[in-house]
Amino acid sequence: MTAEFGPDNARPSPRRARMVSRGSGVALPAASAAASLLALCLLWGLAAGMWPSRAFPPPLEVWRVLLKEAASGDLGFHLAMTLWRVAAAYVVAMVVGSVLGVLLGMHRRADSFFNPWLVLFLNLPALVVIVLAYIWFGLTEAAAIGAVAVNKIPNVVVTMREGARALEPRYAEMATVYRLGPLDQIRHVLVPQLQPYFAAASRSGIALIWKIVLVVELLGRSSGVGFQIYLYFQIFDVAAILAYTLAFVAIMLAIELLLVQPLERHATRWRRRSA
Amino acid sequence: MTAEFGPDNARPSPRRARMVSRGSGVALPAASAAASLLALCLLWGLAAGMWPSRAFPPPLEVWRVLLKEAASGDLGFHLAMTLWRVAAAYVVAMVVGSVLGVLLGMHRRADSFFNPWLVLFLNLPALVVIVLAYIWFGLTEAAAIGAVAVNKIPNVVVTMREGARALEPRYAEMATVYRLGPLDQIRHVLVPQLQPYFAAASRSGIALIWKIVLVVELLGRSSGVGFQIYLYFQIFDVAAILAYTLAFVAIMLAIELLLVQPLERHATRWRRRSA
Amino acid sequence: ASPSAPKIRVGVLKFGTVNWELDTIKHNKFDAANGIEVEVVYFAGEDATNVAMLAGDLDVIVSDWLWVSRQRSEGEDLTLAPYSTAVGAIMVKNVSPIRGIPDLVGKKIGVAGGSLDKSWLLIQGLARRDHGIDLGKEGDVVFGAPPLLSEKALSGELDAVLNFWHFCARLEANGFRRLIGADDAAKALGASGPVSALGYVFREKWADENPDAAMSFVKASAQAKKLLDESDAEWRRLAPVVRAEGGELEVLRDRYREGIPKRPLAEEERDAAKLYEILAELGGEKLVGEARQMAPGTFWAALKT
Amino acid sequence: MQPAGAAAPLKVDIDEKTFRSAEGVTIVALRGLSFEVRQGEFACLLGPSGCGKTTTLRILLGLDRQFSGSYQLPEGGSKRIAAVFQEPVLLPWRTVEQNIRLALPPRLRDKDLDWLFDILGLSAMRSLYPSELSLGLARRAALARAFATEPAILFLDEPFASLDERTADKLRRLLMTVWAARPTTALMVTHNLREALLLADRIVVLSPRPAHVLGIFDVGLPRHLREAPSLDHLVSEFHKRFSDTV
Amino acid sequence: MQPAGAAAPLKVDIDEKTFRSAEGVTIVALRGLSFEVRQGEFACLLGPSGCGKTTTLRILLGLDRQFSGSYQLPEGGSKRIAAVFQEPVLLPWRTVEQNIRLALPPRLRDKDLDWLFDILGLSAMRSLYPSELSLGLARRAALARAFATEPAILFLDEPFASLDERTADKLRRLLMTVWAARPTTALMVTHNLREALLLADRIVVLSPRPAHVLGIFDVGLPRHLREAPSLDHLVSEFHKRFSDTV
Ligand SMILES: Nc1ncnc2c1ncn2[C@@H]1O[C@H](COP(=O)(O)OP(=O)(O)OP(=O)(O)O)[C@@H](O)[C@H]1O
Ligand SMILES: Nc1ncnc2c1ncn2[C@@H]1O[C@H](COP(=O)(O)OP(=O)(O)OP(=O)(O)O)[C@@H](O)[C@H]1O
Ligand SMILES: [Mg+2]
Ligand SMILES: [Mg+2]
Repeated sequence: MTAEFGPDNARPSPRRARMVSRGSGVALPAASAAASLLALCLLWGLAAGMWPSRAFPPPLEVWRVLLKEAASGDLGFHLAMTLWRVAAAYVVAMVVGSVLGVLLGMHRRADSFFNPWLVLFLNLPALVVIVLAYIWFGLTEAAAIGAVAVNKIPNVVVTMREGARALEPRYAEMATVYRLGPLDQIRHVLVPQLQPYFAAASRSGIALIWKIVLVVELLGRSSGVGFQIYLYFQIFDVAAILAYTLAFVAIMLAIELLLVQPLERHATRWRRRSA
Repeated sequence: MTAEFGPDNARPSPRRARMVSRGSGVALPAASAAASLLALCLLWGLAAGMWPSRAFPPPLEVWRVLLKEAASGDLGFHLAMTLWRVAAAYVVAMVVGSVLGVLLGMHRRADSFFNPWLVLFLNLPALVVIVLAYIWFGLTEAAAIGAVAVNKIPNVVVTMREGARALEPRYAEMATVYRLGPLDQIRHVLVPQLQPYFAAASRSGIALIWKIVLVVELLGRSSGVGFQIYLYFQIFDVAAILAYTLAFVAIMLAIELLLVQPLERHATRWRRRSA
Repeated sequence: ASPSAPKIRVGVLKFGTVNWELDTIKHNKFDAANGIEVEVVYFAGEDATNVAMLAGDLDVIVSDWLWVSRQRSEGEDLTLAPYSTAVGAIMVKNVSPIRGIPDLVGKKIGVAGGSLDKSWLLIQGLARRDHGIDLGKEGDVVFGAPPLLSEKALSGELDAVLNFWHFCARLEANGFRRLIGADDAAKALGASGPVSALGYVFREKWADENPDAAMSFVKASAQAKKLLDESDAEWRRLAPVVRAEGGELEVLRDRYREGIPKRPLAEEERDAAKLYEILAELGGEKLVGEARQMAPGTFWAALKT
Repeated sequence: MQPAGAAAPLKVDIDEKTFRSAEGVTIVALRGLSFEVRQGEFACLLGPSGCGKTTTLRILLGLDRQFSGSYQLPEGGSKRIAAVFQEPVLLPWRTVEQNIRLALPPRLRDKDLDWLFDILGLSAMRSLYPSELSLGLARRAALARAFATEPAILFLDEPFASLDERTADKLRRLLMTVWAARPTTALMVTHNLREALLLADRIVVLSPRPAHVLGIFDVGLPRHLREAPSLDHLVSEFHKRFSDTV
Repeated sequence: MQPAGAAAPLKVDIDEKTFRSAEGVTIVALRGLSFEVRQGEFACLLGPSGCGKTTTLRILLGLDRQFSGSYQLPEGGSKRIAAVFQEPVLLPWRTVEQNIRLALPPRLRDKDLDWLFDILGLSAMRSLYPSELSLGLARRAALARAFATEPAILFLDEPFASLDERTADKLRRLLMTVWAARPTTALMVTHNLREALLLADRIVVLSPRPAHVLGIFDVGLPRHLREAPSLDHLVSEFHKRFSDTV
């Protein structure tokens, strides 16, 4: 949208532009991420120094707590429990939600019938779903993960449905004419068009799931970061809460930088890069 | 993706198809929504009849509680408080999130710097943000709404960023050549392309915001649906919880059917309808 | 109340037990009688009142002394006046074969309030000392939200549940019996009498600046307690606030009356200090932070004279 | 129904095809359009811009079912259809080569395509994505896709637009080779009369919208005789018959 | 720098333009391309498909800055540029009329465009969305957009492809009217030699990729004399000079 080099330069002086070399390996993202995190820590440290408050400990204190919790093994255990729940719920929610979303987006009739259900499930408070799940299926791991998935599925459906509605019909027509098999259609026609929607649903999905997992753990599990955070919340130990939170964020960040971004760069390399 | 009428019909019999009239006024969606809700109630009634439990009251009982709460004026008051908070946080989150998301999607350099911050804020538990907001800014309405917005903004950013990344460069180039003003570029080139992403962020946004508003009300407000729901949770009155939930869902549904869907149909009427 | 009467903002759970007492104060105008005006601010959760207190939005909340001590040792000038000695208990069904702590081994136990809950620590401590049992490891422990655990106990999914006292009272009215209370454990571990688990919590600075108002509030509270102790009619009036009827109301009433603190403050403080040491042992740094002793001044000094 | 194996023609018999635009305008694209193309024949559709040629092809391809009338595809061996759309319609997220191979039936996926890339001047472009092609190159890729599938029926919508004469000539020859190599029924839309006269057995001339057949021009001359001078003669003959249309 | 008001030409002097494809292939599109178009002149670019014509236009339009070399746009009154892209590039979510009016400078937004729609045969299509147009109609809409803006510089990338001869002829005449009505410098890409000879003052003939100028053909003949027989003569003259290229 930047029109900086539009042809509206008033002076008729000759325009010159040199070829720019594009060196975008892995070094650049890593360096930029490091700089970014450093800047964040600095900002945080400054802010914590300016408004000292028990509710806002400086980074070093959080780091100390983090090390302590890690040394005691608690951090590892609870983090692992939470990660496993997040991963399981994520897989269930993305698979079920994507399939439902794409189907609804393609079938106008079904969509207008099921839309009210979708609105209902979208707006059911996590508390309600979680409590009902625990009541019906017992205080089990399956109930916990199921409840989280049910909370997230409507969000995935809504996003993927928009994607399916925005599909370009010409590609589907080409596929029909050349009789691509169903698998080929999905793999080569459908999935690439839905990729940005999937990425959006996926990113905000993981975050939402993790937040609901926290509630699930608070309401009826005996392990996990949510359980710990709540424990520390009761004694108002914000440094410990942040330590657990940041440990999870660090893992998410590592996944993002080492796995998701390279994959995404690869999946979207066909897009014309803006000059 | 349905290839049902691909040219792979083995029999060389003449193919016939009659013109189909397309009557898609307002009557059809309304009827379909009514049928859908009826079906849902029936299912719910059946299920509640089959597994009677205090945690899963039948629809009629919830309806009775709803009427009672409405008659006492409680429902109206708490619903209004929650709706106002949801609306305020929604506006703030969508505006800030869309602007940030589009900027990040367009500027690769800024994106790779701020991405870690985004991941952090995306994964900060609602609890942490809400408590910090309350501690810093006091138990005020502004702190509550701000905390909700901060929770939601990263989600909007993530979705709109995908949208900005998937922008078709040809339209921007056309706009550059014909020197469209910034406002025209935004209105006629940018916004229509981002519409599906905005719709996705918006729908799942309202839902997420309402869920966080529940937590905000639980942690530090003396009114609102979240306050009521949590109260009823302590005496395990699921019928009352559902009554409050469904009252909110009903309003969302009304907005969806009467406002959002007609608007959306209008905004996307240019899309080639699949035959 | 006269318009000039000092206002006291008290944050409570709307359906919580403290609200019963505050409702009695308001209804019988005990606040006006003592020259103050109590303003009740409702919250949906205990944590909400804690946050509100730390955010400076309230004058008085109800919380437990351990929390106050910990906050004090970290620099907050909170202090407390006893409110109730009622504590949680492990409840089992009347028909349950569980008769004592050793029977809990291998059973599914629901625990409200998390692994650092005071009652849970005390009962664990007792089990270890008297029976050599580590309940945390030898029982199948499930932590969870109090209402959910109550429901699960009723439905039979849990064999035993340790819950807050009013949940216990309601269970008692629905075919449950007390297996062991946290107060029993405290006594067994060395407390000389019931210690107020909960107290009205306020800032010392506020109390110093408004000594009359603070004292008047304590008096109003005492008057309300007296009325609730003696009048069954008052309880009938309170029934909609308590959200209980019949047998359930009676059990709640009796347990409430049992929980009214009757001992001099100094005695309570001494026992609390002792319990603190025990708890510091059991819960470790996680529970109490770096302070190995109860913070001096946790109990409001002004009440000792 | 014809006995199996008989040479059933491509038969088009469309009473009416109407579009309703999003803004409510009704557009009659076809009315009373009917013609036949014999099996193995090469026919051209010639008609003014916007008259309904693409609409006709879309109906025959089964992509548009909302019309009144009927049609019948010629009976053939594989019944495989290939189409060159008016715009290239390549999948932007697949390379040129992947786009072409994807359209092949699974058993042909690994077929040797070097000769095809060579003729089309795409050898250097196999690994490019469509957004990295010029329009002419993209069209050639779309042609490659259609030719590679060895179709029994071939629909072409202005396949040689935006190509320079030299390249276009080469590709016309290639089209003839592909068409002649196996019994292929072909229907091609074009605006280029000389091209039509060079390639077609018969030319179906359409009226402006709503399209119906104005007349059919049978090119009697064998293909190998259609050299410059005789082509000029055909052109003037055509102009004599359809003086007021093309 | 030229004194203001002087007739500065369109000057192109591109040393090299290289693309790096996503798969790492390096494609040199232009190398040593340099030519001039005098102010108010109509020039055509003629060259094989894929040689780099569109790339050149994109550079001149300021859409691609990654090249080595320089260029200079002619100095003129409004300096307003209009372009007809090789594909129509209409905003799919705006109607034909909205698409055209949007491209106008704000003061002209409400201008009377009926005559333009009439000539282009778009009158019935004003309220349609681009997806409801045939390709030919979409091209005409893109032409209307360019003509409506009253540009000082006009870039056209194969504007008359996929139009029937009759429509194309009409539009060529329209183009001449628009170009002549005010001092407009025009640069048009085409594959159609006759079209180039009919319209241009000079024809810039390009080599295959990497494009550079093979030669410049000045069409001396005044436009009103370019009738069928003299055009035939020009064609053969052109072929004589560029025998091995076009
Ligand atoms: N989806 C649609 N909605 C409304 N009108 C349509 C739609 N598709 C096509 N039309 C109209 O139908 C008519 C015929 O279109 P078609 O694409 O068949 O033309 P064509 O003969 O292929 O023209 P061209 O040579 O320009 O490609 C046009 O007037 C067009 O505007
Ligand atoms: N983004 C890109 N990345 C890589 N190669 C490109 C890119 N854009 C164009 N090319 C290549 O540059 C060359 C010139 O392309 P250009 O579009 O300028 O051709 P053209 O002369 O306009 O051809 P046509 O007549 O087919 O439109 C082509 O070989 C094309 O593959
Ligand atoms: Mg067409
Ligand atoms: Mg080009």
